[in-house]
Amino acid sequence: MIWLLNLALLMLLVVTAIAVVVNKDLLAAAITFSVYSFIMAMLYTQLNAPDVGLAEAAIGAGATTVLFIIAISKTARREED
Amino acid sequence: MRLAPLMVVLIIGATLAIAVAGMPAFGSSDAPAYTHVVPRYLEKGVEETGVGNIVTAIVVYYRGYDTFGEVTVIFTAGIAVIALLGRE
Amino acid sequence: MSIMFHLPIIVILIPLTAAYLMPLVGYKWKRLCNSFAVVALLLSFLGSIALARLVLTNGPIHYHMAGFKPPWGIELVADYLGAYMCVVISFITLLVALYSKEYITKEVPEPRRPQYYTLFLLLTGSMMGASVTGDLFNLFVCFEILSISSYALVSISGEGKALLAGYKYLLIGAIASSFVLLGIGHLYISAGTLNMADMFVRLPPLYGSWTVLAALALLIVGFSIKTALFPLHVWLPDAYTHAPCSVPVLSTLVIKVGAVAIIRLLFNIFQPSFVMETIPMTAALSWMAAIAIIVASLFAISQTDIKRMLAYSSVCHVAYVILGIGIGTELGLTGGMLHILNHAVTKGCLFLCVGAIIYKTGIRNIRDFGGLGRKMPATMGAFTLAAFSMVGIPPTNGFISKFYLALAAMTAGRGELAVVILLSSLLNAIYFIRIINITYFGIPEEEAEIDEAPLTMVYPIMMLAACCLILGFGAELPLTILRPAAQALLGV
Amino acid sequence: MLEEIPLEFLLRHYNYWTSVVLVMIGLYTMIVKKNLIKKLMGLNLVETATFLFYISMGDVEGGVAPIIAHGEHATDVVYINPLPSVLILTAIVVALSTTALALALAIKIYEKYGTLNSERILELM
Amino acid sequence: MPELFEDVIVRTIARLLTPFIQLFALYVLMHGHATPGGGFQAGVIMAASFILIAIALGLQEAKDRVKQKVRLPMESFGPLTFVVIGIICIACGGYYLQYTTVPLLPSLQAVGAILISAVEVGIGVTVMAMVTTIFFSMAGGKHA
Repeated sequence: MIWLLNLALLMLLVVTAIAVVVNKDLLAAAITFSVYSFIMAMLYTQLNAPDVGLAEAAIGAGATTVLFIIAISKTARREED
Repeated sequence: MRLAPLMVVLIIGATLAIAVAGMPAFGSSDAPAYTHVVPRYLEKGVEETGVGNIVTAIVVYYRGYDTFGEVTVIFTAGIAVIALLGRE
Repeated sequence: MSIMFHLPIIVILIPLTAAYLMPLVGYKWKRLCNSFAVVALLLSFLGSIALARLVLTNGPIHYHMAGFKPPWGIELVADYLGAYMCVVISFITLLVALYSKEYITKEVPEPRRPQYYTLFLLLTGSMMGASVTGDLFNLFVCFEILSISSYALVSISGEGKALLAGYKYLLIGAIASSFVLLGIGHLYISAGTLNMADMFVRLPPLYGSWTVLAALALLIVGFSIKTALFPLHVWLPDAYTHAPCSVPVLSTLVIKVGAVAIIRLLFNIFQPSFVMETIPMTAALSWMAAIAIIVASLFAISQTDIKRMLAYSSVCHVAYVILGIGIGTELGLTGGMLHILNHAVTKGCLFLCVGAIIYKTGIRNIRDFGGLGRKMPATMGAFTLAAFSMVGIPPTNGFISKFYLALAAMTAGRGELAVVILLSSLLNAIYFIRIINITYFGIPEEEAEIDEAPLTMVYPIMMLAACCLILGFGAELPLTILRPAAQALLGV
Repeated sequence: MLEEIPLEFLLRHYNYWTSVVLVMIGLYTMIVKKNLIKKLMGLNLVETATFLFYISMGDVEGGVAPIIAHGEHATDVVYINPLPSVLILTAIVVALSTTALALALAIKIYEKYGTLNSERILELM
Repeated sequence: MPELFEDVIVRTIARLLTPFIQLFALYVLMHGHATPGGGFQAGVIMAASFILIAIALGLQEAKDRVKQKVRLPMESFGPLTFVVIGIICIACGGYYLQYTTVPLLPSLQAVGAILISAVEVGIGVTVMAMVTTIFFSMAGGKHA
């Protein structure tokens, strides 16, 4: 049954990726990106790579998102057309 | 103009998709990626390095030079950010 | 094991270690930064020469990192090409470091100078590392260090346009890195190894696989972006135009390292017979290069900004190197690799001259160069000599490599490529002669008090100009190492 | 060659397909979106998709993480391939470094031009 | 930007949480031999604790905890560890980074384990210092 979980995570991954792309609010996009990274970390752990999962959770969901948020707070929050 | 980026993306996607067709099945244990270099790490890793986590063993010992490069990458990035924004 | 055996790693470690110490040096003694960098690069240059001599007498050195045999550990392969690249890189960077002492006082704000030298040394070390590595993933890591440091160096002046050029370079370069990483993954999944020599042996049975072909395509595209091969060169003109003049000189080395990566990919990872006969990869590359040479030359003619013109000229001349690879004979490869050195020296000299001009006068538009020939005789003399070399007028070094390439094209039965080389020389002549004409015979609009640039700037320029002549008369010197290099690559 | 591939074979590669889709989404974002930070997010999507590709390649059916306690190599256990994990640990650092530098550049660009829309900046130049 | 929260709950929880995060970072660092983790992940988690302080208690507070004077040598520490250990290995007759050639203890394995730990600590220190510095540089007010 583990492949079902895997498949569900992959679906969710694509959905969050699209959410990151279409969201005009950059702050929301950054938070969604953090969710995306977190799903990715879960997927890595589920694929038996816990080291990479830990690293992705700390970096993708943590450090990268913090840097994104800092940068957005220093610049414009909304994406202009 | 809107068509050009779509074409680029589709071409690259097609390249990657064709590549997938030639790959060994997902999770198979007789793929060359698993049978050529890796067995030594798994069998002798603990004996040769004294580290139980094989990933750590490879990171700091077998491929220690890559890790040296990796630390250099983050060092470079930090210096680059300081060069652009100044220290605090 | 004698210390000589460890030279491949020592040569890389010297600039890198200096880079790690540089922030501390810069914190305590700001004035010493330049001397520190120069000393480190001098040591590295001496080491590279020793390495090249060693390789010439004893053959390629295989250095097993951490003592593990190749498929398991990382291997450094200081072969003829790698040793040659180390010498070229350390020589040019040494001169640029000397030159930077005065030059960056105008271009880089005071508190950022330690960072400038740190990035400079990191760039040097990683370029050498990329030249001598025998492991595909390690090549990627070295490429990342050199890319990240060049993104930062391009925008280090902190001016708006420089920042944008750096951002553009970063996005395009990062995409290239992703392609390279994907390509490495595809090769790994097929062959099960990351070592180049091991792949060379293990790939042939898999040549029919779609995965391997896609990997080849991804890697070629990725490295072509890093090399700025014509349709993928878009990042280069902006980056060269807005960066301080010492950076494009380093960057000409960066794109050459990209060309070396293509050489490694085609001849050290794949078998030469495969890329030449089974799939017409080298033929395709030679046609791409031919188009690039012509189009980039035409672009260069239409520029008025001297730096942008030289940037397009770089696109044109890196295509010569690719053309040599594309011809794929021993002569062609020799010519292409010889052009790596010759173009680095010549273009380095031109950019440093332009830097001196901008340092003294702030002029960037070619039309305002009138009368500079009399006011800055040493700089403009060197500029003229280097321009002749660019065009390929005999006794200069540019003639030698163009001659080799044309000869290779003729003997390989590709006369049309020889025509392309000849045509591009004419186009080169158009835009360089125009500048020389203005500088010596043009009349300045206003008589400004301009004198020669400082000695620390003129000296490297004169060195490089002298090298243009020395390498023209003494082309045998680099050829002693390049002939065995070409033979080794083709497996003759 | 392509038409001989059975449907089941395609389904067995779903991890790879997802990574291909993510690469395409990311690339499309990078090319089409005008906002510099959005482009960077697209770049991050491409990079993580590459990581997913590597980690999927390392997995082995019925395998466990390659952690061997107290030096006892159990014979009946299948370990997964540790090498892709190692490579990706390095690549993650590279991605973080690139992102950090790009964001620093973006902050500086915003200070100079007051916008991050690439077309608007080109007008201002 | 970070001094958004003057809320007492946020401040207290951040104060309480920080030591535990740092402890966890040390655990990840030291147990990288037997469990998932290692210098790199530990460094980022450690940096995260300082980022948390900066966000909850203000940038100045975080800067006081890791002063620039301390961070400066830490940034170069990791790569220099590699260089120094590598050169020691060369001096002892091995290849670069061949840890087991250093004849310090009777058992070469033990030396290898010690040196591997040293390298991990080096990686962790540099990553921590660099991520913190990048954060401070970006978050710190006016840029020159």
